Amino acid sequence: MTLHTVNKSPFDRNSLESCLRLARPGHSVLLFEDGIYGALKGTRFEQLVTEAVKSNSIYVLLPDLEARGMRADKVIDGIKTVDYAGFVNLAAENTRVQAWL
Amino acid sequence: MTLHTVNKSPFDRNSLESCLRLARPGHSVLLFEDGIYGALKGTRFEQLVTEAVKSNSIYVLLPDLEARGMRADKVIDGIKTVDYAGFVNLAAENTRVQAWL
Amino acid sequence: MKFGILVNEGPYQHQSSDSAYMFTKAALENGHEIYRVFFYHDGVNNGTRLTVPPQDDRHIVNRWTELGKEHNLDLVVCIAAAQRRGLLDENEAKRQGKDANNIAEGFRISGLGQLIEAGIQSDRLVVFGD
Amino acid sequence: MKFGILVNEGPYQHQSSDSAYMFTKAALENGHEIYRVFFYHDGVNNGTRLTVPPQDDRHIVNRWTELGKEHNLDLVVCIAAAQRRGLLDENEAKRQGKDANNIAEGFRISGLGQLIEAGIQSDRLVVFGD
Amino acid sequence: MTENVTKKFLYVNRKAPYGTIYALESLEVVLIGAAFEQDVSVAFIDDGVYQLKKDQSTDGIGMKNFSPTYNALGDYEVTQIYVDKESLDERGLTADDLMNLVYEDEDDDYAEKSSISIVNRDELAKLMEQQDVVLSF
Amino acid sequence: MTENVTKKFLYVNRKAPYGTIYALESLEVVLIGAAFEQDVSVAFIDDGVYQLKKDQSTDGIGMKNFSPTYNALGDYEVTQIYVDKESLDERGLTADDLMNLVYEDEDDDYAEKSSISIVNRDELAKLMEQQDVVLSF
Repeated sequence: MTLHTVNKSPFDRNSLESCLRLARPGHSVLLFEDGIYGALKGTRFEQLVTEAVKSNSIYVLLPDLEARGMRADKVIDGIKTVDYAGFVNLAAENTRVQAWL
Repeated sequence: MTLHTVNKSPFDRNSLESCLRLARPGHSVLLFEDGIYGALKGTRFEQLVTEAVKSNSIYVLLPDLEARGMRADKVIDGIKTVDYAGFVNLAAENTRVQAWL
Repeated sequence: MKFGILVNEGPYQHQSSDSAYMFTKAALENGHEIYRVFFYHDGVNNGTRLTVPPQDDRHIVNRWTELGKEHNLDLVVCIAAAQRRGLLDENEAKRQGKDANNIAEGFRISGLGQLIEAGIQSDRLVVFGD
Repeated sequence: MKFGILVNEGPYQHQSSDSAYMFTKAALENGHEIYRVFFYHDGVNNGTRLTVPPQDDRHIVNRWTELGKEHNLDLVVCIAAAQRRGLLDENEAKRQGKDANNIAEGFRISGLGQLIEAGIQSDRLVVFGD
Repeated sequence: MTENVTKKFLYVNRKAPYGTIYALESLEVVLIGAAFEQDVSVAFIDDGVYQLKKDQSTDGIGMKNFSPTYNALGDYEVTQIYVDKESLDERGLTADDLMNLVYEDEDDDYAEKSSISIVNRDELAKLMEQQDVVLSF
Repeated sequence: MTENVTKKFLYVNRKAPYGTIYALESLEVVLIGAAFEQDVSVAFIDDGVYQLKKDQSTDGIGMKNFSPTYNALGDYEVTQIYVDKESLDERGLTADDLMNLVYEDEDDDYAEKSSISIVNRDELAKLMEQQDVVLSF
């Protein structure tokens, strides 16, 4: 299994869309840095991400979420929040980490 | 009148779309650096740019086009090619230059 | 016509510095004046004399220095951005208790006011960035 | 578990270096090992000792140096990327005929092979970039 | 320091905070620029609108929370802050999600007024076209 | 230099050449990495496919044209080059627009063969999933 990491806003870059296109079912995706905007309810990307939650485990880095004035209750249902230790665990539990730069 | 400059690929960033949304009719737009990919025929953005050509003067920087293996005959009809001196002229002829970073 | 130039990215990583140089050169060749080139954000890294690019590649820093010498350009590095990123001249190094400096010939360090001034005094301000 | 870390961006401009630091720290705190932190592209600028960030901000370079000292980390700056961008140690400065160097304590300059080696020897390689 | 020229300056912010430094260093330019007594406007477009999100809390990422500094803009007489409505909309944000940036209106008995105008595409395009200098970050 | 381990390395290139240095410095890693006798693949996705566009000519921008270096990959035994078909399609590119990267097949009387495979979404996703190390640029 792969942990995919996305660190850019889906509004600014194509990395989230590209990642979701090529991640296989069952893979995990971590949204961090400006990537956290992809995890939020109410955005133009909510449907894309809600769809992805059905086949992938999606995580968002809480410290990056809070830095940007967002809270866990703004996060799309089914997305789990993690801290840096959780990020490390995800990297360890998966077979490889693929960054979508 | 304004010269708008776009230096990023429309596939990678939202700057071209944002520029074309907010440029007023009659304004000029220069595509340079990786922005030249927005000037090409056959891409997913061809229609957007073809539409923009009707109300805006669109230019592409030839040295950046050639660096990336493209030629003037690949450029959407109505887009004019310029060199750096042409870029300078455009900046001088317009009242202001607005970069879409 | 008087141009002001703002460079927001460092050498080699982004084309911004190259584009700014080509624009500046073309403006001068076409009889325009360059009021100032201001280096901000990572752009301050254009002003280091410690780069050693591959021999078959362009030398971005030296190219600025030489163009500056030829046309008496005002190449200004933002002090606040420079401090964050480790670009110092002799005075700054002394003031900050650092044992070395790395500014290249022809560049000077000054405040952000110099950017605003470039906006006021130039006929056009052209921004190159990421 | 052994992690290798790749940092592709410089300090302050992008969050990549911050994220890589927080990840590295958390990995160490949770009993993992860091095989190597490799700085590539503008990431080499994390290894300069000349930065003077504002006093109310984090000191990215010193933070790496201190974490490195505490955990005996191998902080490696890519030589080819460093030459392009003006990051030198004493030997490199001598070899290139430069009158100053700017590498920070705890970092060392070496070749790209060290990145491949980190890929081979680490259980996981984690990349932080733009 | 400079000739007595007054120009219209527009600062355009299109990038999110913290992921890159542009937002912070752009704000530093605006504050320094305020001393020059020019006619200053600041626009927030695309991910730039996230810069004004309230409740920012950076303890967890070890970076300085610079969002309170936007509150100082009013004291520096930077009172024309324009936020692109379409950018808010596609992000599911409303005016209530933004910091409440205000200034005291000298001409109206120092009444506290909002510095933020939420503008549509046409208003924003017109604003841009009125400028002498556009600084993009 | 290292223990005798063979791992599957994938280099993922998603960025256009010249606008940023990632393409060039990624290629430098691939070439150095070739000396380590690992199982190496290189993928070109999104704007990364532009790196392989033929006829690059950089005289006008004053930068080095590094595209000929991709031709050396075959000599370095880097022969597994994957190009994302969807990325080509949305850019209006076909295999004919790309440089003709080849290698000599030792096991087939040194016949010259193409290193490039144009792959669909599913093939690319599977390839990624088989890797030990994924380096992204």
